[in-house]
Amino acid sequence: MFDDWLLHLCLIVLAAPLAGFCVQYVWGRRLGAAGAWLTCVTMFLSLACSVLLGVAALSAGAGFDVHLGPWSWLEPGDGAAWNIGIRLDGLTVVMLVVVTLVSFLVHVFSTRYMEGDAKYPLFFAWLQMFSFSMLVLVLADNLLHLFMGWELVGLCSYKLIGFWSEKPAPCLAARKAFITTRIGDLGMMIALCAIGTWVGSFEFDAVFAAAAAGEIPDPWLLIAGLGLFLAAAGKSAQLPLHVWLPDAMEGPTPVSALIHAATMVAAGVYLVGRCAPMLTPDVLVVVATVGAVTALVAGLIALAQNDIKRVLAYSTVSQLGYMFLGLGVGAWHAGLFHLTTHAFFKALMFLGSGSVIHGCHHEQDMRRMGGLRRKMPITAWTFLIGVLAIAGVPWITSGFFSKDGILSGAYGVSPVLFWIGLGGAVLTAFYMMRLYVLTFEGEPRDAHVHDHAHESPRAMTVPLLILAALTLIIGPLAWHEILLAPPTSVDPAAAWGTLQTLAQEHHHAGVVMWLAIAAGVGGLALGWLVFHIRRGSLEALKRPFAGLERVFAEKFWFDELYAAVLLRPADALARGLRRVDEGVVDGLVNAAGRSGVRAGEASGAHDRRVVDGLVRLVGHVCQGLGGALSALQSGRVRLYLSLSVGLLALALLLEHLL
Amino acid sequence: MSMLTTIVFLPLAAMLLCWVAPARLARVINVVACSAVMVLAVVLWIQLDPALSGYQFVQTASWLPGVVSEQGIQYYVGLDGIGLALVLLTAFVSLTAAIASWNVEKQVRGYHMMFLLLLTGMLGVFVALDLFLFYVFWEVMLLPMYFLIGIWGGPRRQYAAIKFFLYTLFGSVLLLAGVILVVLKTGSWSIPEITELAKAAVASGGDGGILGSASLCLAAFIGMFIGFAVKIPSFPFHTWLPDAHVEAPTPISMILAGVLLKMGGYGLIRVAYPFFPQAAVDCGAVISVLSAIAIVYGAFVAMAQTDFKRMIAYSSVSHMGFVTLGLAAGTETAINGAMYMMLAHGTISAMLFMIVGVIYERAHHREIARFGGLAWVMPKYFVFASIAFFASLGLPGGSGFVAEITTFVGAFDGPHRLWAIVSLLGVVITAAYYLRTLQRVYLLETPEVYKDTSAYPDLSVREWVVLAPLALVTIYMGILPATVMDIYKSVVHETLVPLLSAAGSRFGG
Amino acid sequence: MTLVAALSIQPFLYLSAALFCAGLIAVLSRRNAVAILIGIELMLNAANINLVAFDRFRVQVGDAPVIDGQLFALLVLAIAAAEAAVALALILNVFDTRDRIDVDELDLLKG
Amino acid sequence: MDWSPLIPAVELTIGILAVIVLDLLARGRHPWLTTSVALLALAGAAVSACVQPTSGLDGGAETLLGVLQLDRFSVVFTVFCCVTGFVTILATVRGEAFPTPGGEFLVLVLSAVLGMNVLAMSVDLVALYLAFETVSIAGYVLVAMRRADPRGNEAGVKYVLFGGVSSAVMLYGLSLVVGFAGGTSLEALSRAIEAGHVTGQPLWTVACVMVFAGFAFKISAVPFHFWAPDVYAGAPASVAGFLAVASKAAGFVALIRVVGATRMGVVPEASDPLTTFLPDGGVLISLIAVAAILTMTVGNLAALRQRELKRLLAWSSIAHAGYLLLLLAVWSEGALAALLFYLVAYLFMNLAAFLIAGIVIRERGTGDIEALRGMGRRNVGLSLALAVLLFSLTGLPPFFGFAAKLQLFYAVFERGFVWLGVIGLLNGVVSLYYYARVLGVLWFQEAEDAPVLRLSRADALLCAVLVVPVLGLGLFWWGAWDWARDVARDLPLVMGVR
Repeated sequence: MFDDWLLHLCLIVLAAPLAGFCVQYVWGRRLGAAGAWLTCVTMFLSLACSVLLGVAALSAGAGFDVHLGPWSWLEPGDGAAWNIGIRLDGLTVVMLVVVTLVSFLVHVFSTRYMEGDAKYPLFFAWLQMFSFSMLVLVLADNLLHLFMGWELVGLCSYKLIGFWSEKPAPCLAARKAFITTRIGDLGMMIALCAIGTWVGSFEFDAVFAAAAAGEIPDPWLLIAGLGLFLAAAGKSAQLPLHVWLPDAMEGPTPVSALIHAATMVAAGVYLVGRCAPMLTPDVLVVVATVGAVTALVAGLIALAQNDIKRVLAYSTVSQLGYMFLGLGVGAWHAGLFHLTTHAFFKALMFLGSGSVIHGCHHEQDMRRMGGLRRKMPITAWTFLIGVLAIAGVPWITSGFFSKDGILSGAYGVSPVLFWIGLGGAVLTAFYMMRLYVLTFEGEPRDAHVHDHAHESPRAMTVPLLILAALTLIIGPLAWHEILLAPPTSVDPAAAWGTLQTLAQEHHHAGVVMWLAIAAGVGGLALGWLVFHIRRGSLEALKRPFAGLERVFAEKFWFDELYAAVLLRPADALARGLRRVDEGVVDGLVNAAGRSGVRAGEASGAHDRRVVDGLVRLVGHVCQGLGGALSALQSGRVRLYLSLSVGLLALALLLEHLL
Repeated sequence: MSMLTTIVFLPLAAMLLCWVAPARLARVINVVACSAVMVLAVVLWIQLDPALSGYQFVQTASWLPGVVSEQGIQYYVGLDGIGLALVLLTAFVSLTAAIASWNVEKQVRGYHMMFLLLLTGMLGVFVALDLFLFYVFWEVMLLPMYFLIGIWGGPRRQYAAIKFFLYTLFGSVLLLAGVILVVLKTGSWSIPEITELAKAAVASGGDGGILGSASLCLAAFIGMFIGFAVKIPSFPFHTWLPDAHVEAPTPISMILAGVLLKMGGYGLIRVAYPFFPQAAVDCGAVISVLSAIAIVYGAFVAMAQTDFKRMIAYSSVSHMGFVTLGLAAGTETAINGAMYMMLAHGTISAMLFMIVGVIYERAHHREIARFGGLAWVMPKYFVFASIAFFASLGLPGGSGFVAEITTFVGAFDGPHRLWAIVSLLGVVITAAYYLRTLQRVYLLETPEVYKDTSAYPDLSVREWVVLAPLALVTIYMGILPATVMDIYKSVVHETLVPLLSAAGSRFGG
Repeated sequence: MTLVAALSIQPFLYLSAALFCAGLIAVLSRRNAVAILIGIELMLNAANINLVAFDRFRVQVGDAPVIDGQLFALLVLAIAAAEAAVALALILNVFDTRDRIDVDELDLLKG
Repeated sequence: MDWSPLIPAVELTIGILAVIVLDLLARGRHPWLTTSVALLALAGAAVSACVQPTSGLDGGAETLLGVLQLDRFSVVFTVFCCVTGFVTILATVRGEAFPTPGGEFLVLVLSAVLGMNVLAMSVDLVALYLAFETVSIAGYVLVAMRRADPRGNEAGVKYVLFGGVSSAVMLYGLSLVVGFAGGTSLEALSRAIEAGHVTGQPLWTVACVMVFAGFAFKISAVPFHFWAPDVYAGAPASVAGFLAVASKAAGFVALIRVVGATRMGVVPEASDPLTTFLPDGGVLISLIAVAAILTMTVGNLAALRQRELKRLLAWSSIAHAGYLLLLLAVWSEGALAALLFYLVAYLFMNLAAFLIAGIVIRERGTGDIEALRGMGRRNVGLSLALAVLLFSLTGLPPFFGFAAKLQLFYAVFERGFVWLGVIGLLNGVVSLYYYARVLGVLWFQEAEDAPVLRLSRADALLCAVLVVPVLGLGLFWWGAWDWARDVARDLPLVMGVR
């Protein structure tokens, strides 16, 4: 009974956006603005249902873990059963709410933001498709099912990044995003193969059980874990696959907010969180390390960016790094909680930046902004809240709770990671303050931009306000024991031993917390000082770091590196192979062509290329011999006779010898 | 007269009808005949009991008694799941191709007669259970293909036609050699009988196989494998494919990619593997390597193509690599995946070639570099194009995904894990070249040339009618794969897998 | 005991072989069609010598002398004549059109 | 003593005389008269050959004076040659050869057939040689029939010189054989070999090789094939067809008899198929095997480059001789049956092909392949017929050629000579190339100027009569094959022994 309820709710959650997609895709042009609002309605519908599910989860109390289905999807043989099914537990519910909520707000925001765009209906269609795919991913109760959603969100992200694909930049960005994540997906496929081979079912619990029981032979469990993390790193833009996310900012800002800040990029974190039970300690070490390093590196790069959206993008990368750090060090809870909080405040900031860009007529360069607070107060204040949250200002912002949790987890486990994380925290606060100041404070640096700037319409500001509010209030939810309760099968001890429990105690007390606070506030203060009060002498301050700044501005030359190491070689290889294919061993062929008598006119040009490569060689030899033979056929009867008799004598000789 | 005989010879009858009917009716007759075949195929689908692994709708008639054996060569047709799946594919693709041929102008009557003859040949191959009958249909199908490419093809059609013919005949004679050996030693022409013998041979534990000597079996298997590999076409016998495709008219390319290539895979599944399980298992490693090469290499070469149609032709090489990969692995999952890949690729590639045809008709060239921004001029066309592209690069929701994942998991399970992993690379490269093509042809600024909508109208009704069903089936196969896989699953499970696993286990795979 | 009886068969065979080779050489070396014909005749007659010789020296089976060897030789002569006649006719025919009979010039047909 | 075996021969002789006389009386005024008499004679010969009782199955077939043996084998070949002669005459009357074939032409065809008839029956070296030469000499003249045509004359001279030499070589070989056999009859030879007179005799090798030379010439096998392309090209198409079919068949008959007599025919089956290449059955057999491979390969390769229809067919007929020799090399009952079967297929395919070539030459005035350009659009029927023939010659189903090839290679594999078989099969691929090229010109190349061929009703009829069996027997060849096997069963693999 209860399950049926849940099932119906889930189905609505899924069906609403799908329906929205179909309607928009087919009749979008005719519906126009109405269509856009319709999609908002469908999103709201699934939001409502998600909330109901959340309520249900809360009311169900601790250990809420419902499986709907499974429904058989394919039985590929060897007794394997590949099902699709829905799994509802704390994690799922939270993800559901986050996804639908942010998605809904972004829909509303976009109704005005995208106004006047030629492909207005398509935009909403794909937003809907994305929401659907993301929900499929979140609701999945097995890896294969999840993988389908995983790939589909990839498609939507491709479509939406490349929404303005008349221009080259979005096209390239979209392609880059798709292929980079696809590389990550190889890992996922290997994991799937391994699981399919030794488990036969992709259902999470079955897999975890098998992993625990050691049914997956030794290297492959590790490989599968790493594969999963590779996929996650691809989606969540972790080193070394982070390169696509900043470029993805070529897409419309709402897309960046929804997909490339709040939800899709978090899918990687979700995946690792979901599969934590099957990750061996070694894998967790890798996860934590990669996360920490990414957090730091991305932060450094963010320092030197001037495009408002790129700064946010890099901050996203680094925050995702924090989440992985959290998961890696076994602060599972904190990591996923950071996912949640980050979803809100980063969506907030992206939409805010969108509002700014909208207000400034698609100006994205911070150096040409400044003093916008007076022009667009709501945007500015809400944005500031976001900044404070990401910096982790204590007690009032949600960011504080989650980040603090992660850091303390790290502290409990490995000082090195902890200090890296802390450094990252300082950076975060610093460059976010830089961003805020450059955009909203000080006096306008570009009169033109400033004069035409205006506060955005209500449809855009309201979502900002809602997100700001959420950013502030969900902090106390931090240690709710039902939502985000670690899956029963996770045994943190397995990962990092007893230290982990230590981390649990330490989470919001003692030195770690004060260090974290110091990092956040200090970073903010420093940023304010440098970019606001002492901005006159900014250049002077910068000068000693010129070299470093270049490095950061050039993003550590990752793109250049890949171009040199992967892309160009691949292209060259492709062209080479093509040449090989069109004339395998052409040298040989030509040699044969030369040695053999040239093909007769009758046989025409194509004779010389009867078939390709070696086969063509055969053709040549045949032609050559044929030519030789008909050359023997000189018409001289005496020659014939001599040949015949000679051959006969030869035959005799051979007969005699053999 | 049994269903099968009807379905096979109905096109032939239609062909004769074409001969006498006025030329302008030819295309109508063709479409009607193909629809009839489609209907019959569906009826077969409904009537065939998937639970039974044996042959159904069997019809035998004495044909050439006493040749070699007492019973001699028979007219012996029957259908099991595997055959049915491919018959359905054939009927479906042929129907779409027939509709696509609606606007053929040159020598209309001859064209449609050849088309129908081809259809008979293809259907015949999939239902024939007598080796001789099988071979006859196998070759008969070459003749119309030769003319269809040679007469209605592009500028270098004669070269392409002869090349196609030579290559395939080269394969066929090796196949024939194998067939003769088999018939010689077993004294039977009937495929099921020989399969039983092979079962017995494996069960008996001797390593002689049906030819009584392992080495002879190996030789025969290699001969047959090459024979079929040429058709598939698997590396390194693939070079006929690009030329044949580029020169062939669009509908014929659709059939070529959609059905003819499948006959190679079918031959392996129906003849080569069941007859020589031991040899097949022993060759597994080599075949896996070749398949991995085909997948990765084909993808790379496709990436470097400048001609739209050539690109797609090479993508076929790459995708058909999965078929041999799955077969080489020999696990049930892998073989099911391979089969599924044949069906998926059949529909997707037919769609892709139609998509090329659509733009070629308008632009009269296929240079990828010279296109651009077509999406803004022909949005509906773009929709189908992207469906086909993404389905082909294995995105969930398209049939390609199911095929790939199943094959991968199965092949990974098999003895040649490494090569399964290597061929995974193909997935990324495939994505790369498809997206690149998508961008260069459909996205970015539209060059002035393509802006005038009179020369570049969106899809015509004919093109709609061709593309829409293909797209629907592709998506359907992606969302509800079980319904399709159930058609042939039991056959694979009960005939092929036991043989291979028995053969594999005896020598530790 | 006739003279022949005293001889062994070898000399005849050597003679015929020599004759045959002579004919062959003539055939291969001469460009004149008629000369070639003569060569052929030599070869045929070499064969005849063999036939007769074998016939003569064969161990008699039974009492009735079997003379098919000689018969053969006679027929060969006849055939050789016929062949020569036809050949000469044809050669003449060519001679009409082009008044040489050098076989090396006959190369309309080749390739 | 039963003279009935001679009835066909007698009929043919009467026919010859009748034609001569009539020709003298009518002075070529009523060509149809002489022609019909000749046709009548051929038909009569064929019929009476069929009806006359044959000995055979009971082993030691009865012979006429120990010289001629009548068994179904010889009957079959008599009929075979009569049919060929029949078609040849018809084809020539309507073909490109000459305005009206004079009586002499008919006489020559008839005497050639007469020779073949005797050849088919002869089990004695004398008779064999006689018949052999009769066929050859008639052929020489037939080739040079068109006295005005320099190419024809040249072909004639080449043919006669080449033929003369090879028959001389053969005769020398035969004389040695006679020496070994101590008699001219094949029985004697067979007995001598049985007694082991020849074992380890170098001279015997010489003899075999030389005898083979003569046959190689007749069946145009390497290395005595050189004459064929030139002669076929020079001769009228119909005559070329006659030589390609009838006299080649005759050569094979004789060869079969001789090989049978030399008792080395019993070829041991290859024990390990994958390592055995050549059959091991003594001098003659290994000679034949090698010659077979060389012949088919040389024929096919040389054909690749031909630009003239008749030359192309000439080379292809050489290649087919190679396939047939393959059967002699493996020498089994199945092989003989297959040989018979293949010859029948070969008869239809080649006669028809040469007929069409003749028509094209008559209409277009040139035998160049390019002359076919655009025919596919205009003479659909004829082009289809040609397509069928060429596919059949390639050995593609569902045509007769395939059935024949199947049986042929089956026989080869049956004896375990896999490699010989594979080489043969691959040769088929090579051959496809030139046949397909002809079809390419025929169908794929447009020619606006090319006029339609004028095709008389008789041409069409003759074509149809020859092509229909190629189609029909392609799918239902069981009867023919069964019959071939019966006939072959009559023929002792080893003379005298069953």
